[in-house]
Amino acid sequence: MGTGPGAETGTEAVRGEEGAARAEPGVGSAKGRFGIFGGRYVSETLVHALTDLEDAFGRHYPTEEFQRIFRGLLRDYGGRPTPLYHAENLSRIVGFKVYLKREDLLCGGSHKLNNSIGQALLAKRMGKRRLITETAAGQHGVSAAMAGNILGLETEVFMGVKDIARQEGNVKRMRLLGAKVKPVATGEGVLKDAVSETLREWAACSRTAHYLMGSTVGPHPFPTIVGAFQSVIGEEIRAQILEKEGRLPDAIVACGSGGSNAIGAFRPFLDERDVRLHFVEGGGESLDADNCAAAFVLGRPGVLHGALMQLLQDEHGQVKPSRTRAAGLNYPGRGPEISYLCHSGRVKAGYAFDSEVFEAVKVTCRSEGLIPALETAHALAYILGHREEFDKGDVVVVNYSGRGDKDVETILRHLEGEI
Amino acid sequence: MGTGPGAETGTEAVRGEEGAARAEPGVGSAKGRFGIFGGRYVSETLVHALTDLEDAFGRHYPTEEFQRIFRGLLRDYGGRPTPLYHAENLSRIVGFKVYLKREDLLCGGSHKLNNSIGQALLAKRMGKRRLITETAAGQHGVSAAMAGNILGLETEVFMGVKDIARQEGNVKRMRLLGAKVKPVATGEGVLKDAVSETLREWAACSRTAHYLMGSTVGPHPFPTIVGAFQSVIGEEIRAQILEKEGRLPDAIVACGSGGSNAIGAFRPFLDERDVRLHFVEGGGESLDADNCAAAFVLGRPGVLHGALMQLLQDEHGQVKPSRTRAAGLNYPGRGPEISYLCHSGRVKAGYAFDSEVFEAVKVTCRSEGLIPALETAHALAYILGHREEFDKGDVVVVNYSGRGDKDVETILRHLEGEI
Amino acid sequence: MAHVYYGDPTEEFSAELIRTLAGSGVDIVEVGIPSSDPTADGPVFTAACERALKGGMTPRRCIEGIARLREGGLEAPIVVTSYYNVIYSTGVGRFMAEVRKAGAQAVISPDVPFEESGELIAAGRGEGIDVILQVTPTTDGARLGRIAGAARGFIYTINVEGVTGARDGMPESALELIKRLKALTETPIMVGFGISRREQVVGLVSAGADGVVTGSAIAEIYARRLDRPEETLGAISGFAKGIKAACAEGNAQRKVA
Amino acid sequence: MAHVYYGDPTEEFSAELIRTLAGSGVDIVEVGIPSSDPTADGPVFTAACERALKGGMTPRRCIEGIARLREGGLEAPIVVTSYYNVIYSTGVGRFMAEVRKAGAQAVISPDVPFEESGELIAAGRGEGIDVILQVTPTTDGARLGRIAGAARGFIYTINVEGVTGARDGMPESALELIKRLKALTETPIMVGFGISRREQVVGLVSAGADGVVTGSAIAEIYARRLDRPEETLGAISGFAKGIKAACAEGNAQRKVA
Ligand SMILES: Cc1ncc(COP(=O)(O)O)c(C=O)c1O
Ligand SMILES: Cc1ncc(COP(=O)(O)O)c(C=O)c1O
Repeated sequence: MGTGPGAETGTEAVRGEEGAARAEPGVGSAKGRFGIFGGRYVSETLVHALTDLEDAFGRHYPTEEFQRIFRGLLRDYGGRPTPLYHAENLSRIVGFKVYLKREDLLCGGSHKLNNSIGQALLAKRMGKRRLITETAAGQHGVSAAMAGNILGLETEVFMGVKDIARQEGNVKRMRLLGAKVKPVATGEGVLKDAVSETLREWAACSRTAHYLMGSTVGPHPFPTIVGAFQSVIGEEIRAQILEKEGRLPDAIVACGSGGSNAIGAFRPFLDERDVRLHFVEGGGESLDADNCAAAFVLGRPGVLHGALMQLLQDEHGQVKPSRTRAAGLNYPGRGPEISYLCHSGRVKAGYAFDSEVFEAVKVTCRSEGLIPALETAHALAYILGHREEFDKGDVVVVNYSGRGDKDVETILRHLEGEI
Repeated sequence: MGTGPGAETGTEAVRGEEGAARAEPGVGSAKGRFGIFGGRYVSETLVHALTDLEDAFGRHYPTEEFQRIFRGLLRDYGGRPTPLYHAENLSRIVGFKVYLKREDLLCGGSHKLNNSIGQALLAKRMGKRRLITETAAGQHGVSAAMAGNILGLETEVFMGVKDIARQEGNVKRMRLLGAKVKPVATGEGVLKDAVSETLREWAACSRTAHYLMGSTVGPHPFPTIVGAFQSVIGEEIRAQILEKEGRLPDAIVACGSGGSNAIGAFRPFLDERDVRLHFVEGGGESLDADNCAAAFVLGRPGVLHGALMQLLQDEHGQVKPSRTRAAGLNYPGRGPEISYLCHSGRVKAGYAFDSEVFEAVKVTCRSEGLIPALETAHALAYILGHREEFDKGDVVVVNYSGRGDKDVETILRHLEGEI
Repeated sequence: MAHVYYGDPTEEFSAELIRTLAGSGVDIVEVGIPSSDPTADGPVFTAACERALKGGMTPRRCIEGIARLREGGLEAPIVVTSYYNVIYSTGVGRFMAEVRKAGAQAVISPDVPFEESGELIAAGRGEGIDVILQVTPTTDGARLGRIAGAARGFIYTINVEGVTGARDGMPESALELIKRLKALTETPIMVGFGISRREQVVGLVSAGADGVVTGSAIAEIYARRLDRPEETLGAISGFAKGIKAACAEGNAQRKVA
Repeated sequence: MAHVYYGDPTEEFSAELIRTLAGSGVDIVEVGIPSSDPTADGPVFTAACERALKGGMTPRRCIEGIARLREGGLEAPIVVTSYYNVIYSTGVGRFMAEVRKAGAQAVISPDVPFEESGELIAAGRGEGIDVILQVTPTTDGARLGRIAGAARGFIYTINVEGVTGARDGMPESALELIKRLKALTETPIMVGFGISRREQVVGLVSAGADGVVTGSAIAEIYARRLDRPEETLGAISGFAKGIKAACAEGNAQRKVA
């Protein structure tokens, strides 16, 4: 197992144009490229930290010892494998067979812990004493604090002031866990600003601190290593669906912005051309609304936070923050790998509007007794709203990325009139 | 597998005096007795519902089909097996080896789902259309609503007005899941009043509704069947600790009031005399305080809600409600089985005071990144506060019954000065 | 027969109420010992228990109150109703002895079904106290036979599926139950739960019931004037007389039929 | 050299500020195109960008502004600083052409490290625009050599581990870095990030730096009077002259040593 994205994913689809471009260092590096996407666009100050991280990942991740500890913690602390649940009631509603990959049952309530434990273990091996990170919905911040505490690392979480206000419950959980929550008031006070602030902090303390990047975004090697840690999801889906159905699924559907839960679910299936892959973004109120986060519709390639990726931006190249109700989908960029996969056509990009999302929450609550995270509900809204894309006999896996406890207030407020 | 408690637990320890007393129906029945405890003290109106339930449990529970569906749902929907996590940091603090049985990772956030799914399946098989139940912390109400929704049963949850006020988050979750939450203002507006109200409701609708009893309490056969559904916890502990340690644990520690998580964890070990069993009640502020729930210290045998059990009561035989901070430990009675086991000496009853409980929450948050439910924190407080009862080489399993998301406000308010 | 939770809202009122009822055609007085958890009772009686307990009523004071009523000349038979924990807590034997000494004739424990009644019946027998057994429309044939066979004093048939509390209608199943019982036993049948209206009583008695029990209906009347409950005694007396008359009417219809 | 985010708080002020700086001893003017996400900048410059964007500043208007400054007679070399997305979004070749046409001499893109700079350098070469490369104390030996070899115009050495923003001290590693660079290349060395004090400048220049870059220190001065920033131009001119004098002093010390 190598450290480059090609080696990680092991697929031609992802390797893209990499081979050709790698030749001349200093003249357009292909490091960490997925097609044209990715790269390492950071200030010189951070280059050493990123090469150190790349080295450490290459040195430790493939070892049996690292895998044993990583997989052991995911199992005994995290609760892996998470179930692949045949949602019979939901299946009846949509007219095809729906399985939910239950990342909501992972410790902390979402897929985020897979990555947090992996990176915290790396940080520990690199001799770091501190984790710094950013969070939007708070799910990643909580998982980082958990991983930090198990491994004896201090945790500091940058969070936009607007997100702090609307994800109060997770802020309290982080405080209880002893993490320092640092309010970010710059920009719009949302996730992208928190990432910027964490990068700034990292520039000043990268010798002793590790930036625990929360999704498959940022400069190389982050997209590669976050994807590697998250692909435990897809590996399990593969084994579980083979056990349950004796065959691969017809489609896998995942929500996302940075793309970590989607990449985690998709990676082991990239070479399986018969497995359709769907990526669902936040559509906001409508495609015209200023809270729309459908970057694959409204964005174009651009560079933010160290990587070239599909990006919501204005005509001048200034980044446009999005404002869907799902805090975790409000990152304006799509990670390099998901950007590449959607551009190449391997993954079909879609979106769900807020009203469809709330309806999906309601349907899932009532039919399956599960309150999905608003982010996750985008994937559910997609299968509810695009039944025509699936056949009666289809086996469809939805990556059920997180539970909605954090969103209960927002959901109830929205559904109030109806309840 | 039979339906009587003796058959269920398969142990002499529990069978107690049953054999002798069973002889003469109508002159003191031994049905569902654990030693002197248990029985079926209900109005005649409910007798038929209880015998029907007893029959149905005897008919369905042992069948392969029921077990397949029950175990299947617990696995794929619930997330079983839950991990047995070696908490290294906590172990270092207490000085012996601590494993946490992670029921907090069960869908819904506590052990309650084991029982709710089991009973909802029974209800469905019995042709019921509705589940009625009661809840204190809200954990059981949420799990009942989940089970009801999966199986297409309406769910109605009685909840004391005081508990509604202090467990707002879970009330919202129940509402979102479509369960009707019925406020109970009688008595003190707490759990015991909600149980009474549910029994009243059941008397009026037992033909079409199943009372999904939330713990190992109530008239026979409830303590027996709840214990049976929950003993999946102990079965897993047994297999997991054998795999990890190659031997049985030296002790198992569980919190409780009705006793369901404790009974679930203990049952498979009752005949293993070398496995010490500890049951931890809510001590409140102090043994003199009016919020103390230490029924094994302050109570005596008595009849409430259909069973003879260890009971907090005044000198006239009127039941005394308790008011520990942990809503889920505020039931004034200890279920028949745990009452018997503590009286017979097989289980050692202990308690933890509120201040110790909050300290245990803090220690667990910081050392393991886990926020325990206040109920669960009683068990953790016990091992932190009674280190002298355990040896350096001991392997101790704490039944980590639930996560503390529902208690974050209460905990932060308490620790405020310190954070 | 009339059921009163003793001590609601005050001991003085309960005593006065019982005397009024006995003077208004009530043949048997059912004196309830207030319980912290009256699980077989509806909202009216649950509230009655809460008020009585708040007023400081205890099982001991209830039994002393019964003794005083007897001393005061009350002649109607008295049935003491108590949830089981009070009896268990006092000690079953001692409770029966005290009840007997106070002058009561029978005991009902609403949360003790037939299968759990052995100890109670044995202890009652020792003191000459009848333990009143209850049956309901949900009681199945075999049990009904056994209960009818073991019943002493009278059989208390519960009229509805549910808890105490006045209701307007009356289920067919109640009449059915009376007929089934009549075929099994000579023991008198009293019908309770949910009774408040003349037509109900006429129907039940004409179907074979030997009497009815009213309880919540009475508490509902005085609960409207909790500040001065004694002012409702007239109305309550009128109500009791009405029930008595309805019993007679039912009886007459039965003889005709 | 002085770094100004163009358009903060208004375009007029920025133009006036640049002229003032050029008239106060600043040899090279670094004109920053405001960015929505200036990740290499500290709080002072981040706020400057936000104000400029809020005022409607765009990359196109920045470049037009540079052209007007040149037309207006500004003679100092101009370095255009822009985060990469603005350049990428414009098109790298087109951006270089526009910048050249406006009259600038060089481009800095603070989020383009050496490895990603190939396209930028190639396009710049086509237009005769130098792409300024940055190094820091954390740049390791091998890379430092390669970067020094590829550098055109001057080498921008980042003085601190961290983002832009005036700081009091100055790390030893900065002086160390200058020495390492001096041994590798003849290309001039400009030191930036965190510079605001005379002693820092003296130290850096005497150690071999060919100049220093001040930026946040200037923005800090006018940011105190955002309502009437032009009133701070005197103070800023004084500050620039002080830095210039400190450079001279450092130079003198170097020659002596
Ligand atoms: C439950 C859940 N799902 C999905 C996401 C989106 O993240 P990603 O795109 O990295 O999967 C988040 C982010 O916070 C989340 O909390
Ligand atoms: C997390 C948790 N643990 C324990 C309990 C106590 O219940 P039991 O005594 O039935 O285990 C509750 C009840 O609500 C609970 O929520």
